[in-house]
Amino acid sequence: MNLETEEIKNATVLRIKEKRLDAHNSPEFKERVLKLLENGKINIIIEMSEVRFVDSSGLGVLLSGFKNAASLKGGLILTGLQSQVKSMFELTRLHRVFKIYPTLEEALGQD
Amino acid sequence: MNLETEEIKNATVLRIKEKRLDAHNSPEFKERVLKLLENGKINIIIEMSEVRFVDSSGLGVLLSGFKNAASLKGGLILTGLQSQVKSMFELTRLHRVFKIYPTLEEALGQD
Amino acid sequence: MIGSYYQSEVKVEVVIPTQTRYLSLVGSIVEEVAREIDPYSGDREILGYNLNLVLTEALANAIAHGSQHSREGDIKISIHVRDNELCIRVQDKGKGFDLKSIPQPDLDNPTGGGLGLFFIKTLMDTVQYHQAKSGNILEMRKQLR
Amino acid sequence: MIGSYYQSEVKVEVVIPTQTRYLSLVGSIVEEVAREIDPYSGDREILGYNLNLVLTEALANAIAHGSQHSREGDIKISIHVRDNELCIRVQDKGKGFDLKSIPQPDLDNPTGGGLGLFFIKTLMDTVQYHQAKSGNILEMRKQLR
Ligand SMILES: Nc1ncnc2c1ncn2[C@@H]1O[C@H](COP(=O)(O)OP(=O)(O)O)[C@@H](O)[C@H]1O
Ligand SMILES: Nc1ncnc2c1ncn2[C@@H]1O[C@H](COP(=O)(O)OP(=O)(O)O)[C@@H](O)[C@H]1O
Repeated sequence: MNLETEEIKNATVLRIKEKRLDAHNSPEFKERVLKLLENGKINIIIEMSEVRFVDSSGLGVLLSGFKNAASLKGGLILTGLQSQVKSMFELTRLHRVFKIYPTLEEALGQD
Repeated sequence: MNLETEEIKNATVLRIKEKRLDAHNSPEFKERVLKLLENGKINIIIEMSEVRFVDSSGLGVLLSGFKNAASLKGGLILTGLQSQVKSMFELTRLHRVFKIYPTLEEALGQD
Repeated sequence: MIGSYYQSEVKVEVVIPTQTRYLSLVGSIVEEVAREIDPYSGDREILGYNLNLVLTEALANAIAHGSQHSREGDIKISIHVRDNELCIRVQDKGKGFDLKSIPQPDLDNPTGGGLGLFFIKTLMDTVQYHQAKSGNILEMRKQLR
Repeated sequence: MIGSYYQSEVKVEVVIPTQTRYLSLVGSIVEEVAREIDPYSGDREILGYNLNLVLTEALANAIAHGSQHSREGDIKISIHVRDNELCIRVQDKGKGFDLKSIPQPDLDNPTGGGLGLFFIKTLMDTVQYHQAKSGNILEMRKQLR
């Protein structure tokens, strides 16, 4: 799975360089987030502008990452959601759980 | 079929605004070229940069347009071929029949 | 006129190994079908996304829960468009389950689980699950306007 | 190891009306299959384009020449990947023809005709045409390295 991390200010930006976040690659994604948290990177920004498709397992790993980060007094926020991907957050009402910012700049400003 | 014509200098530019030129739309394309020739537009530049796929019937109508234009002492030249489309001209050696220019500007300069 | 119904009938059948790496292939195929459905007045990109999602969820479930008794280890999918109705069937060879007993997920207290069937039920018009010796079939239908 | 062969077997079957508007659907489907073939060391985009072309040509011929005796008026396509071999079959219900009697086109004096079978023969490894009462089948195979 193609993932890139970058440290910007106080945050770790995790870029998903895949077209899909689905049951095929979400287990690997979950591990990667857990490893970041274990290493003390508890303020995570997920940059998803390349992701055109997310299924329920993708939403599930994002939610578990969010919960794990919160339990460590950190945060996990989302940025760069394509419009159809955003619709899936709305349909499941998960847009009320996550902080979602249009651009990475805005996400960094809020972090 | 989505086709656009534009008169530039002495030439008529016929833009193919379709992803495919195949047995489905090549009859309509052929008619459009014939109509141009009938109306005295005998110097035609086919602009194909949006076309990602051409089949044998597409090659066939381009060839018949070329021959018809030549018989009227005009010309039909090609521009904007994507690399895989160009490969099909090479495989059938039709690249030795047609004048093919990378850009419309170059095609206009040669017309 | 009756003839013209049949004229626009399209069937696609796909058989894949029980591996998640094929989810995107099947999803892409149903998106292509959505782009070519005739006639369709709605947004084909949204329809394509939704069908891609529904099929991805059904397949992920068939792979996760539905393959322990499989000899050949493969999953059969069929996509059928006719008379303005789209029908997607996914066959699994697991021990089956009772579709009606699966509760709606609590969206106000999300756990991340149970969203697969939620998507399927929300985005399709009717969903049925038939159990048979030859295999279980999840059948999902949608009217196309 | 033998098991792993079967694990990567993929089959796609498509039935379309005898209408050229479905050429792009079937072409797109075989391109998606080419993107997911496992393992393949070559350029998947080129493979996808070539298979798209081969299938488009075979279908255009089946539609133009192969449907006068068809009752249901549809065409069946199958795409099968197994053991590093890809096999595409297109069925038509016309009166059939003698594949071997079709000459190579004269590329030095092009007429624009006869290029369909030329592409098919050039881009695939083996091409056969079987005539039968139930329908004629054009079978095209390619080794995937
Ligand atoms: N094909 C299937 N075979 C057996 N059980 C299934 C199948 N599909 C779904 N289920 C059951 O329905 C439950 C809910 O499925 P779903 O809504 O997709 O959410 P999740 O997979 O996250 O649990 C599953 O946990 C499983 O118990
Ligand atoms: N499915 C088919 N049924 C009957 N005849 C066919 C079929 N496919 C090809 N042919 C014959 O082979 C010839 C050559 O086909 P092709 O190379 O595709 O070129 P074209 O279609 O331009 O003639 C056709 O003209 C036709 O006579």
